[in-house]
Amino acid sequence: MTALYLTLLIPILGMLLFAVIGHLRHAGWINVLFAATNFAMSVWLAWGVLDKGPLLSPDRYFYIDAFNVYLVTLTAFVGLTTAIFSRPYMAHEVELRNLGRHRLRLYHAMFQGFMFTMYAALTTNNIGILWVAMEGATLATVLLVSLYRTPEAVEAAWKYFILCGVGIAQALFGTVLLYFAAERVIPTAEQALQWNVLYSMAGSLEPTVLTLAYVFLLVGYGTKVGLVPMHNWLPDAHSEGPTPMSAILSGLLLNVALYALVRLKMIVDGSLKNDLAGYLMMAFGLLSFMVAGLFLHRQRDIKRMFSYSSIEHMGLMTFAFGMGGPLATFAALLHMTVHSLTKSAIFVTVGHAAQIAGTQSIEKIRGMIHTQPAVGWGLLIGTVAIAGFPPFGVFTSEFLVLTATMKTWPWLTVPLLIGLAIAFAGLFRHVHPMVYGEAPATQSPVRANMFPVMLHLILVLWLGLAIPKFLADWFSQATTLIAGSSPL
Amino acid sequence: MSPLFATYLALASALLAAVVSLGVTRLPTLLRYASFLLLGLSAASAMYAGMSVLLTSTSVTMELPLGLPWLNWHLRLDALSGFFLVVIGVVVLAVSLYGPAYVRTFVHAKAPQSFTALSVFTALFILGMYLVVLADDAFMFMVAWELMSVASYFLVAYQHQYPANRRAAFLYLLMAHIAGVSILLSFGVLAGAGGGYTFEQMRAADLSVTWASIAFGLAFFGFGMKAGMVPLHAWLPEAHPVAPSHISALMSGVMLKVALYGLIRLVYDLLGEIQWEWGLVMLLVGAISTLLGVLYAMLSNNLKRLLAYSSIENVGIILSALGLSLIFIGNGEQVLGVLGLIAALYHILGHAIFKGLLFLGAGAIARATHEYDLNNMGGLIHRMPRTAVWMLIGCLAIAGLPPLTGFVSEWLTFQVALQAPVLKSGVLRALIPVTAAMLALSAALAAATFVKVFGVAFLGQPRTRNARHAHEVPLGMQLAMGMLAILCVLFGILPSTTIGVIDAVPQLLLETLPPEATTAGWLWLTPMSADVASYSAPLVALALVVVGGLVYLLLRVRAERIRRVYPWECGYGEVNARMQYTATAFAQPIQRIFAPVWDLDEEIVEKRHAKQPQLVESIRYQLQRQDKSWSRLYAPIGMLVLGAARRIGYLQTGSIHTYLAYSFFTLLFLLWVVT
Amino acid sequence: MDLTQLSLYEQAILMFASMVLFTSFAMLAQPRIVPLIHLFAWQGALLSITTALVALVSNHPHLYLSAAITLVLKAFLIPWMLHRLAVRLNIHHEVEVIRFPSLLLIAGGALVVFSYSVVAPVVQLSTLTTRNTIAVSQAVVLLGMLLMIFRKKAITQVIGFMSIENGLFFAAVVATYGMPMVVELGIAFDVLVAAVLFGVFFFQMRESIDSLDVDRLNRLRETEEPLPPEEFRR
Amino acid sequence: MIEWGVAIGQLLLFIAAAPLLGGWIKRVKCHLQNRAAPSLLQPYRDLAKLFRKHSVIANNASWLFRATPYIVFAATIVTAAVVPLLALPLPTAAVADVIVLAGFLALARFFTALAGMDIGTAFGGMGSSREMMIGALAEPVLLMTVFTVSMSAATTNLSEAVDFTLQSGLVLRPSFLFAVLGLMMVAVAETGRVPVDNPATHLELTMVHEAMILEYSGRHLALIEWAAKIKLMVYMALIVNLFLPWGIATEFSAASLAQGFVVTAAKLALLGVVLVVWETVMAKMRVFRVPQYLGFAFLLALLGMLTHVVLETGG
Repeated sequence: MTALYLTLLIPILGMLLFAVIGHLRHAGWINVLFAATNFAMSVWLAWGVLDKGPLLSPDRYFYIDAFNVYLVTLTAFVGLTTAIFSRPYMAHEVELRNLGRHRLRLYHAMFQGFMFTMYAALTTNNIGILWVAMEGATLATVLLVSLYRTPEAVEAAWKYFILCGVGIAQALFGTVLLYFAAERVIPTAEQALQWNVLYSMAGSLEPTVLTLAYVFLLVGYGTKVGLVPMHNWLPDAHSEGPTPMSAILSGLLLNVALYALVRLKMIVDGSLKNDLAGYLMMAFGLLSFMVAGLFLHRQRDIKRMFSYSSIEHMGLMTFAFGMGGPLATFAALLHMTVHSLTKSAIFVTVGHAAQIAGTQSIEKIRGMIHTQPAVGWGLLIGTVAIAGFPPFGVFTSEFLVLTATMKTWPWLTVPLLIGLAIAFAGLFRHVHPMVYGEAPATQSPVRANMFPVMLHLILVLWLGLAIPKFLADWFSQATTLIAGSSPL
Repeated sequence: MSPLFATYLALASALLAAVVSLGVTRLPTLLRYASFLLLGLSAASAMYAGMSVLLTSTSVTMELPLGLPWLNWHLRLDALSGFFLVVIGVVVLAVSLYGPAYVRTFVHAKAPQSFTALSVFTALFILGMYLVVLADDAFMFMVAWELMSVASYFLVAYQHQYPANRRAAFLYLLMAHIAGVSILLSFGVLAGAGGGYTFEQMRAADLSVTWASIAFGLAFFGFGMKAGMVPLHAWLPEAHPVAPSHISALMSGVMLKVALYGLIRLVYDLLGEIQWEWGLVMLLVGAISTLLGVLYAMLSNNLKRLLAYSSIENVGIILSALGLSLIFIGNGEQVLGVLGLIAALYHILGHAIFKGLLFLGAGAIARATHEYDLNNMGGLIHRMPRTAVWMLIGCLAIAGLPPLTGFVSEWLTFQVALQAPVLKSGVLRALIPVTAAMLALSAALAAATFVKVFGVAFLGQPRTRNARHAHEVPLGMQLAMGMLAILCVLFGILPSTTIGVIDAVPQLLLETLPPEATTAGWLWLTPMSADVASYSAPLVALALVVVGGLVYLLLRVRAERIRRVYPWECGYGEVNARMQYTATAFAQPIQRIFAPVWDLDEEIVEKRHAKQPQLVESIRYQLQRQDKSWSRLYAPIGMLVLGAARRIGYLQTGSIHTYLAYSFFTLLFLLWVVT
Repeated sequence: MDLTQLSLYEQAILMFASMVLFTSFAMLAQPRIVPLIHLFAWQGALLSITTALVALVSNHPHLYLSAAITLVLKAFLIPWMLHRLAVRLNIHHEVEVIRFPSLLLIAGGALVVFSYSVVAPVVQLSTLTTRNTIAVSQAVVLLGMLLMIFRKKAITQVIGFMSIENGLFFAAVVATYGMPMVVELGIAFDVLVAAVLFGVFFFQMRESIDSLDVDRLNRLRETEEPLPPEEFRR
Repeated sequence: MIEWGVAIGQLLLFIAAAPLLGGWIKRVKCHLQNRAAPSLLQPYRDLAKLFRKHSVIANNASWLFRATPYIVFAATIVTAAVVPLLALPLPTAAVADVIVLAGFLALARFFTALAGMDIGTAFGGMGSSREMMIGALAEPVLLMTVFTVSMSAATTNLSEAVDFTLQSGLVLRPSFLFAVLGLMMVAVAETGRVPVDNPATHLELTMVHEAMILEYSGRHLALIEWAAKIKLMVYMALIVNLFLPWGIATEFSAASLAQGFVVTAAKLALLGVVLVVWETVMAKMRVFRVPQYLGFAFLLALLGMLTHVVLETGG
């Protein structure tokens, strides 16, 4: 319990503290410190939950089970490594783009604020608060996206703000409808928004209302997941914001949005007793998967390209969750993990690469391996990993998704296969020249901190070779929670 | 030493080689030798393990605590994987002899590539191949398979300062990825039916013919793409030449075979009931690959590219043999099926050896002359005599000439094909001999091709300074080539003994032994029975040597010493290097006969004399050839994808109103759908 | 049901609800900035009155509180902020051209019908006297989106956004007599922060693209030709 | 044991008689073209003279150039050893069947072509290139024709195959008709006779075989020439004994051997005459007409095989 409250409190403290001292020279270190303690807390929390099983806070505002506790830990971990990376990176950015130090105050404060909103969204038991937290995540990051104040940055931020705001508003309408359906069967108004109550009562909720509600929720949270055709904000926001931001947006925010979607799908499924929700998710997932794959081919901005790859992978997860079934769900959970690890690692590397080349334009980045081998290899290996080559974990999850599809929807494997090939080609035809070949003289090495990258990639490698026991149990508990049974 | 221990030793030392190589930049010389020593060790133990299971025809299974939580890595060492372990081991052993001297050129290279990458990924590549043949569940198989692909991709991209190499690497990885996915799906079908990923469960599965055929189709596509069958071969002639030569030897000599291993394992072992239609498909594709492969090879002037194309040809031969075997099995002629399988296995072994030899030879030439283009070589037999001998043996073997190893498998294949009359279906009976004729044609063309290779590279006069100043390569490299060359001869002369070992494989897969292939003793090879066909390689070889020797001695008795003079030059000055036939010229008749096979762009530029236009001052002849699969198949697909990418761009108009409209109408659409 | 059987208060609720809907339409058609802001303020005011009436009818005391919050936030604070911004950014005299206003209004009408048809099954379930207004609230949401889609100025988009919020709040009130208080507060807080942020953005936009015309925000488009396909050529 | 003896004897006879056959063909040809004919033994004299002469080779000739004649000669003799000439059964036929025979012919061709390229003159390269082209097109035809026979005889062992034709008596096989025609055309191409090549000419642009061995002299040349004659005889013996084996000795009594000798000699002589007629009426064709020629042969062989499958074994 204390662990939970600490997990939520620390970032708030951090936010407030940084609002005052965020501009100091050592703020970066302090940020790392906060992230580290937070990670420790989350591990403690996870330990407790794994030990004693699901945990419902006395005031019933928080509910922790296997599904969200592992996301909390993942979030804390990626937050930590990103903080480690962002310290030297932002320092370099400050002198490179001569941002004022007060920007760093904003940056650090918002970093912590963002972490808070995500912890809140993950741990809350109240779908109303879930919505508030999701909206809060948007508000926390929108100023970071426009941190550089360039026209593009402002434009990206504005689109991010408006599109996500409108989208999330739909989600609120969905929530209202859900509440409307719930309060007719659940006596007290307070409980009518509590997930565990709703989940247990799901059977008696009114299907027609929930269908409507689900449509609004899907469009709403789907916007934040970045599902085509509500994805348009995503590449802009990812490519124009500071790289650590892109790393946590891609690695965490999308996960959290998908988490919300899955939580609500569980309720809707319980009520509808048919697979409508699943089918919708599969359709959106597949569409996003294919479209993003094609978009990869036409990119000129490296961060933009990788954000499209994020869309692609979120599409795959959505597809897998929609397909349901233990195997697919297990695969989707695993994919969540490996994707956020790999993708954040890639964004870290990309940040360094962009600093080395002094630009994000793909045509101008050349021969990274030559200029700075560590970064070059990092980018290459990261891309190999995200493209789904073993022995990296992404392969494992894609393997499971594909075989699960083969079992239940044999013919859908064809578009999946084509999509994988197209996306792969799109990714590599851009990464290849950036990594290989002769480097232009303009590129000069920077002080890169590749520790987070190596850490992430090693973890992903580990997951690809063998999923450790405790993690496996963890996943299987979560799978049992979502899909009823687990492949283990 | 138990086979199990030997296997682990092989894997461990390969892995260790990779680890050791990480530090290679610190102390290059030592670790270079160390890593190649470890590779040699792994090769030796792999061969030991393979031989021991082949001879005892037992099978060992093991599990590693890796993989999925509910599915450890299952390894299985049986006759089939044992055979392939031997095949891999032979070439790897040669490479580990060859490597230290060869890669020295890369250590101090100014080029951007890092020597560490080369040694690490070489070791991983080899490790991957071991694991593929040992895998006993789909997941581990795929992991090992892709490990092999990715490692070799890094090796292809190794000298990435050349755009051609980057292009090749990209193409290779892309096609490897597609192949991998399609194989994965084929396993998916089997797993779906068998209820699990282990090969045990897949064997147990009983598929409907339709699903089995789908699985076969997917696997054939995937493995075939990796094995380089036409028209899925585009990556091969790009990727194999640009890798360092010892890697090319591994890729062409072994990796393609590993792909064929996958095919054999899946079709003969996992897929259950064999349909003869599969065999027919395989036979036709194989025959076409054979012919086109050798024709493309004939017209290539880059030595390594030529060798790569000839690999396509040989894969075609192997596929044809497998196809025949499947056809006969599908028609209930188990025995003939076994013979076809043996022919295929024999060619797999043989091709691994002589293609490895030839690539190593090409590497030796490259090291001595820095040339890959045949037209820049010539007269090397004088500069590098021993390499010349080994290469000559390699050329003879790959041309399928008796009494070397290439001929044996060809002979067996023909013998099987000649049994066509036992089949019921008239179509097959008519078709098989025709494909046999195609094989014969390709064999003859292969001979022509390798006359071109040896003749242009080693004979005649040096065409460039580099060729003139070539030097014999160091001992290690010669040892490697010599070893393989001697094996070419041995396997050519002792087919019965070899088959006696190999037939543990059909015994495992089909529970049938070849009837009396080896009954007549080591001297005689009688596939069906003595009066149907027999071939005694030892005697033939003996006769050749004896007759030749006798004649030589007879003439030596009263022969004066030979006088050496200038060659006859028709009265124009001295014979110079530019007078001799070039590789292009040599291939020209064939090119004219089979012109439709290529996209040819031929032009003759005449420069007239300024004052008297009837005088031709100079004539330049230019020829661009590329195989048709590009313009017909690959370019269109690529354009299709890019066209789609161009159109899709209009989703991202940049106008926020449009974006809002998207989500607005999505919402309305969904609401309309659900109500 | 029949209007006549309802109590006067309930009739009043329906009346005000219809007026909220009307303000949305009016906003859709209002080309000038300051009147638009005023309309938005009116919508907020009407909303809070409706909420108060609902509280009265269904004696949910906590609704009074949310009514008060709405009044402060939507009717005074946010409109005042917007107005001040408009003045400081010196756009309060601007008039934006609306293409095909009549079509726009017709589309709005169609939306009302559509949303009615969509929520019809839901309405059947409800026993609340205010149930028919659910359709109205959804219509307000959709009209807000329509406004955002068709209007060019950043500030109008903000107003559209806010009116969507109004619609949502309205839905919460009429469908379920309001969400739990915590949620209400959270939402209100978000809305407030959003409004502040919008203000910040106006200045950022002004300094980066010196205009508040969102059509100028089109640098990040991808309609140009993709990179040449070097891999696929030989 | 005795059959091995007979085999050896037959082989020696083969080697010895080959030049005689060559002489016979030349003589008949001269008569046909009313020229003064050389004696039948002229080829022997030529060979003897060549063996006696110095052999002179180019400066840059490699060991391969000198080894080639021996290899070619040996390979050709191995082929000669497996073709039934006088008597059946022929034990050596079991050592190497007809596919091996083709293989050894290819081996000989391979080395000849290499030797042609060894010196690095234009002629050598030209000759090798053309020879390999012709060989590449001829070999499949050869194999297909013999496949046709061995499919009917269900064996690739030549002695067995001949025995089969002998046993089955006079059967009119359409496949055999096509096969024999195809084989004859191939024989003409492979042994470098008109219209594909002209052994008698040294006109640079037309020669193929002669171009390759242009640099040879003395004993090396002698060996190659002799090998060429043996090769011609191998083909002719193949044709006569595979398709009309009647008269060949089936047991090893002196009488039947003598009869076999006479009959075979007669058959070969007759075939020689046919060849001469063919060569006289045909004109040497351009190199790039040769593919059509061989293509036609291929067609015949294919027809032979198909007729066998379709008409003779029944569908």
